[in-house]
Amino acid sequence: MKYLYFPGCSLKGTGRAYEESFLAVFKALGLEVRELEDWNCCGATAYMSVDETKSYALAGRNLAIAEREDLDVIAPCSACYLVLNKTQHGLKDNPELRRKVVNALKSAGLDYKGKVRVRHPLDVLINDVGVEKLAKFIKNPLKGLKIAPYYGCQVVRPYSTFDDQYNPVTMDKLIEAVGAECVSWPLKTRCCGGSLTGTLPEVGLKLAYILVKEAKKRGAAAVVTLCPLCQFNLDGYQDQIARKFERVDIPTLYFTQILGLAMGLPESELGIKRGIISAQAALAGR
Amino acid sequence: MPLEQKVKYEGDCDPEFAKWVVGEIGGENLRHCIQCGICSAACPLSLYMDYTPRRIINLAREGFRKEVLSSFTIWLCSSCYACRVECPKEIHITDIMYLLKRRAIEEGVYPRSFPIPVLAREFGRMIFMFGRVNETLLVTDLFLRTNWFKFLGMIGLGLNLMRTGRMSFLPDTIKRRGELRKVLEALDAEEKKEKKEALS
Amino acid sequence: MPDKPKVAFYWCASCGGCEEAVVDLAEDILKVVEAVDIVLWPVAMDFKKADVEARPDKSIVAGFINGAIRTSEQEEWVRMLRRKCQVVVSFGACANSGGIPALANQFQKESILKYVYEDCPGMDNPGKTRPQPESKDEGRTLTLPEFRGMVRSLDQVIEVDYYLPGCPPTPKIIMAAVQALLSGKLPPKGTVLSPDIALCEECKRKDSKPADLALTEFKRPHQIQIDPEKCLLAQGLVCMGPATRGGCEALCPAGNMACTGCFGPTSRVKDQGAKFVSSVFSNIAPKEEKEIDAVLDGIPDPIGTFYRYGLSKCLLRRKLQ
Amino acid sequence: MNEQFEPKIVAFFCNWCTYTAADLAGVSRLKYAPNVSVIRVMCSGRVDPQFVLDAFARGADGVLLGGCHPGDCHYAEGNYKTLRRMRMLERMLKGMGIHDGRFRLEWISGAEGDKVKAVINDMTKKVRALGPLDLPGKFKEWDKEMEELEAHVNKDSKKGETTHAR
Amino acid sequence: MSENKPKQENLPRIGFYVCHCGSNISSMVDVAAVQKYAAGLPGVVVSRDYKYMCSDPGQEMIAKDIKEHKLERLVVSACSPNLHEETFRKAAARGGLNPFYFQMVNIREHVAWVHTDKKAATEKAMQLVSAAIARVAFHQALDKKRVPVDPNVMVVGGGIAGIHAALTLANAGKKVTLVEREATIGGHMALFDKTFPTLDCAACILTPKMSAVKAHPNITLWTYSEVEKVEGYVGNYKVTVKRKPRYVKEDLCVGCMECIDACVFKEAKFADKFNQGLGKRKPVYIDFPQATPKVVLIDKDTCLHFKTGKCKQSCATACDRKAFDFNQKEETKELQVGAIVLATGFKAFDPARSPQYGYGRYPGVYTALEIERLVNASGPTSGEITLRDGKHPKAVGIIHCVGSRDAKTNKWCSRVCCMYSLKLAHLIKEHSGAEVYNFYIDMRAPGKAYEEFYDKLLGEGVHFIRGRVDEVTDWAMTPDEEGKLVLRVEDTLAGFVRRIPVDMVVLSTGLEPQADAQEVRRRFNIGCGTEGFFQERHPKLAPVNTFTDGIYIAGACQAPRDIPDTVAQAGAAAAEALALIDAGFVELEPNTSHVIEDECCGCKSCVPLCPYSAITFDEVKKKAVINEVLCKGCGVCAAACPSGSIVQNLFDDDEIFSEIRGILK
Repeated sequence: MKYLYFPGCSLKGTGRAYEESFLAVFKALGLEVRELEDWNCCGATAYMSVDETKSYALAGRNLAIAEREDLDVIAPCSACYLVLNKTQHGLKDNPELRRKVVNALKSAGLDYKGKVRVRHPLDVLINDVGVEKLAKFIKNPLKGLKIAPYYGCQVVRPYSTFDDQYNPVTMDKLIEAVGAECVSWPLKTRCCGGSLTGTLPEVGLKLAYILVKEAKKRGAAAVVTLCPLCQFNLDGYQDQIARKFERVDIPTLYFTQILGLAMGLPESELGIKRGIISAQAALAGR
Repeated sequence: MPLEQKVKYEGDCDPEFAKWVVGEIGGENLRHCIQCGICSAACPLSLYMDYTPRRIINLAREGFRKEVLSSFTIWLCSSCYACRVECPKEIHITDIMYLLKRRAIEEGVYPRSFPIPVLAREFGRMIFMFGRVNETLLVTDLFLRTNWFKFLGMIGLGLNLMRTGRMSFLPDTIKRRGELRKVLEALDAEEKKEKKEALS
Repeated sequence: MPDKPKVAFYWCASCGGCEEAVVDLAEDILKVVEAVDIVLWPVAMDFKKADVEARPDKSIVAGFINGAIRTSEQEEWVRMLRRKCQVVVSFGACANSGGIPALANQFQKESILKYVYEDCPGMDNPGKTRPQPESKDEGRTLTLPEFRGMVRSLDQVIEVDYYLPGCPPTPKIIMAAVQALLSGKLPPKGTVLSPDIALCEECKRKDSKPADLALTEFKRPHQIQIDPEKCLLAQGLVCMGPATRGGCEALCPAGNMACTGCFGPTSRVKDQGAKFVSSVFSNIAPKEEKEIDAVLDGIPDPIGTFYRYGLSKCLLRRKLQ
Repeated sequence: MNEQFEPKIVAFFCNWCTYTAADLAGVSRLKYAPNVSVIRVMCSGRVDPQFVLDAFARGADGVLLGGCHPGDCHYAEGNYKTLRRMRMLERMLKGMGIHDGRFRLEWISGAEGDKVKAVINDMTKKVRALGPLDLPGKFKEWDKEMEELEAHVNKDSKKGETTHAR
Repeated sequence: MSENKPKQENLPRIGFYVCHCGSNISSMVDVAAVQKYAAGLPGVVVSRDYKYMCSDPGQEMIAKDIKEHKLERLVVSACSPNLHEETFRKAAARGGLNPFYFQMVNIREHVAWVHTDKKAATEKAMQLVSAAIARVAFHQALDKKRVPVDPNVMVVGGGIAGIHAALTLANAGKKVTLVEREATIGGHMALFDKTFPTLDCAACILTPKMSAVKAHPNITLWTYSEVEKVEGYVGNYKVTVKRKPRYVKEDLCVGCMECIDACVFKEAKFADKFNQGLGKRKPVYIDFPQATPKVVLIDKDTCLHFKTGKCKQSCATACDRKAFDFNQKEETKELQVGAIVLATGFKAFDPARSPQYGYGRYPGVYTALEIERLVNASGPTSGEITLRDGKHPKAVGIIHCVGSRDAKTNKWCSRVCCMYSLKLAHLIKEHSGAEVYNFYIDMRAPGKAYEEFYDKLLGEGVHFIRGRVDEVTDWAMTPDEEGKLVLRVEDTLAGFVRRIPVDMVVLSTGLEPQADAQEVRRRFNIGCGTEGFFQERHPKLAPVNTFTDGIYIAGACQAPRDIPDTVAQAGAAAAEALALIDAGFVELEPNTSHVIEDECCGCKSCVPLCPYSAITFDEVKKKAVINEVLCKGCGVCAAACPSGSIVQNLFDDDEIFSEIRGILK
């Protein structure tokens, strides 16, 4: 199976470990992944507040480039995943918007038809590969590791194509597949604070704090997530959280990292050390 | 505490504003709101808002433009879409927050103490220049422009990121910047044309 | 002895089969010849146009005109005959409703000419020469009739008094018509001189048609061994009998062939093809669009099948550009 | 801009579902394009393909047929009969060069007043975009060739015998 | 080759009338212009407009004109024929004209009410008028056929609606068969403890009616039975009913229940459906002590005999009336009835479809029907409010509108939930003393004494929080919330979000159509609205009639409604059925088809098309024949006759072709 890969800005920066583990795992599973040629920023949530049409056009450029090949596009970052899907929907439902965006893209020699499918790597792992097949690759089951699955917002809402928006379960299945224990908690899809941790820390930090605190309270040794911003918020701000509320100290890993570990891939290839809160204790203590 | 008169006169409303919201993409179902408040209950940020999302919807459809555009609420929205999936009337509340933010920037009425509009603008600028966003540069730039003091509080985080190799100082850029600019400029031209036609 | 009534026969766009039908009256033709004076019959005798033109108006009792109308010459002749004849009988399917020639109404004039003079296999015409209505040759002007944009039935060009249906009309109905004319016992103007009841009435296979027919497939004659006794429609063949006027005594079904509709519809039907479609397809078995379509696919040429003799009289008259 | 072409659409609505839905649209004061005039039949199965052709021949730019949803016919199965024959009619219309969209079959239940509105507006828009069909006008125009050349032939015939090739 | 135009000189004398309908029509259609236009159409000798054509003076004007102007045809341009066709036919008859020499033009529902451009609307009205005037010339004088009505009635559904309808009909002396799917009649009402707003005991008012049904000499009660097929037409329906086996002979069992004690299962261990799964039952059981008929039955899925074949059948041994019959088979019965009342009820919304409320995930979350059983003295806890873990709740939250007023589930207001939530709030508070919170969006209390009941609850200190609950969660943010279920809601009247910890959550689930409503309505040839409830003939003027004559609907199968309205509707449906039966005959619309014998070629194309087998083939004459009593007038045969030899009255080819011509003139 072949896929195009849309990294987005975060996976080249703060979410580097996500890219590393994603690529390593996909390679080990025999899935071919090619980075989208000359991709640009998807526009994320911020650009939508500046210019609507342009934000559709920004995402549209990526989709137009992707359309040159008949492959699904994988967008691991939640914001990218949402924006690219939102663009497909928006351009389908609004003829006037579509006309403007298509014309603008055309003026730069780009052809947009809206035929690309934008996927999340979790969707690919669960639905294209399947849990049964994944199980065959598990060499080093993470027995005894209690994990709180954290889905965040933008993969399940509002375009939840592969999971339930109230109670998503795909990552739970993956956690079980790697032999770890899934902690049941009600905050799976509650906002991590998004960019507010940076812009309004007094508000953003509180949201992140609620999550790490509840995960720990429910007995999780680690949080596993599927979004670079969620990981950044839960992992990077724990010092500030400690200063403002209390020290929690719980590591936040990507689902691709725990899958990679269970598959026996070396930690160095999975960016395990890139966590600000070290996962070593959690991984060793099980 | 000074006493403040709370009455609103019909002259304070701008009915055109409500019409405008309804006409925008995402605003279609605005008028169907039954004020059940599930959006506010679902919103993880509503506890910080001056008006709950439900009240913003009501104020918008009644035409209280000033109150809506200068509220904190729209800037606190983190685009988690919880309200949108809960809304029993399928009102695209998140999209309404976006369009209100755009209008607030356009009218220059957003709350000055909030760095969020600045982030949005800088984000756009960086994309126009490089096609991609370097988070480090963006955040640095943001704090330099808004709040020096807060930036100092972030130094610890910066050091941590540097330690784990998650920070880079070189702006990432796409190859065909011209192509992207052409697309964006084509839209600018179209907008100009539209405005001209609207005037004539 | 008073003059015998004068009668004219004329042909337009036709195959000659209608002329043959007159000859097929066999001995009866002698009775006809005895009773009437034929003043025009191009297939059998040499009359000049000028001779006919010279006759006083309405001096001919009846004119039998077969063939569809495609050229200006045919128009000119039939208009002239209309002036000369007291009664004009439209003779045969082509005159009545365009007949086989009217199938050309599915094509534009230009595409027909292009095919015939340029594209058709075996054509060697490098100069792409086409006949012209007017051409000069050694100082003389040669003219050819104009090829019209479409094929018309006779009554789309001139007023018609009676219709003899069929491709060709059978001797029996021709004789009946001639006798009616001679005896002066004429039905109301516009009548089709054949029973106003559909063909099944006289078809020998009628009793074998089941009362609960639900077709699942249409077949073409070469695809099956046709049961010589059983209703042809029930065998999956497109038999137009139910939507076709009787009078031919079901000659084709008797000969193991499905009726193709040459007698045209009954007086109560405006559009034979549409009415047949309404009847036969209401009764096919499937209910899902896809399955219905699969059954319909068994009829690759609907227009040619349902309007084989009557495209000029289709309510839409011709294919649009 | 010239005055917009307003198509004339003839509709056949079954009494129990689509006609009732149109009544409901009225009672609900839904607003839709005035281009469609409805002929009431008891069942869409009453609609003879001849009616459709006749409507086109008399100047309709579009013909709309409305019946109960499959399985919901007031007469048990009338709409299946409609569907079958109209599928073939569609093929014939195509064969005769009548554009897709000028003839339309829709299932609209008695409760779907909003669907009446949506279908009528959509069809009006689409037929408007296709432009006039105007068969009566076309019939006249096609027959013009006979008038013009009749004069020519008459002139020729006065000269006597011409060299017609046959 | 016929041209469908009556000759100009032979045109009948037509009278034309256009109605203003107050301003309903005249505000969007230039009525005067239409009147003038019609006056110029061929055949029209009288053309008038009038404020209200359907009023007495309007009708009188028609009758007078018919006589004075020797009118031979009549066209009235007003509202939908579904509303006033009959009115004007009668007016024509009063004037001495055959009522079918009349055609109605619908310029209200189809023109005035739906268009916004007066010029275009007027033009369209003229087209429709021209069509009607063209067609009316072809109308024939017709007579309505009379057929006798079978005086027996079937009532389907044994809830309060079916019970009331059956009793009303039976009291009027009609023979009624009441068919119920479940083992007992009583429906949802039998589950309730008290009824709002009077708080009288549901059982006390329902069970006497249930017994009355059982005892009534005119009622045949078939429970555990379902209607399989319905054939025929108004006044003459043939119904096939399937009777499921109970494995107990109904006529022998006296309901002593000794068999239940004797069952090899000493403990009741299977989920008790009647008690919403909150209690247990044995394989041989009776739903509740007052079940009607009071006959036990065996659940095949749990009975040891049916599962293993190795049971000593102690139940059968215990029965001294030898009522057990393990070989009982499903039976098929046929009924002849003149009218049918459908009272098939509703289904409660399944809260699993709103997972945010945690039903099935948190044991403290209950549906309203479960609470009905919990507060019921004859329920599984004998009326004690006990949580699944045996504890007593200190705080209870009642969430209104679960599954209702929501585009994701059901858009409609279920109408009874506000009131039953108030009732449950009262009962819970009364039985347990807990703090009760009601979470509502809008309080709907429009019935008699309903608002007063709301007022009573306000006075009782029940909390009312206006807001739709977002989520039921066990995520605690404060120590108070630990171990509780937390409801997150915006108190929209206060303007901020609140988190309220409770021990028990009650979901006031809405009312939905029965799961098989679509199949049922197809079986009875009636319609459903888009939401799936049975469609009434007219929302205001014919609320218990359907589009199929002789079939009436009552109760929550038509829309959510409470007990008083349901009973009123059941009475209305019974009255409609009585009106039909006591007339003794029905007049059938004469829009039937017939074959013109001389023109029929006997091709049999029409024979298989008729769904009512009204068309047969006469093997002697070799022609098709239509039985006009069986014919329901769809016209499918007329459309399909390949030689045009079938005529449908009122919808003949000539009539329709001339309508087309009229529109496109």
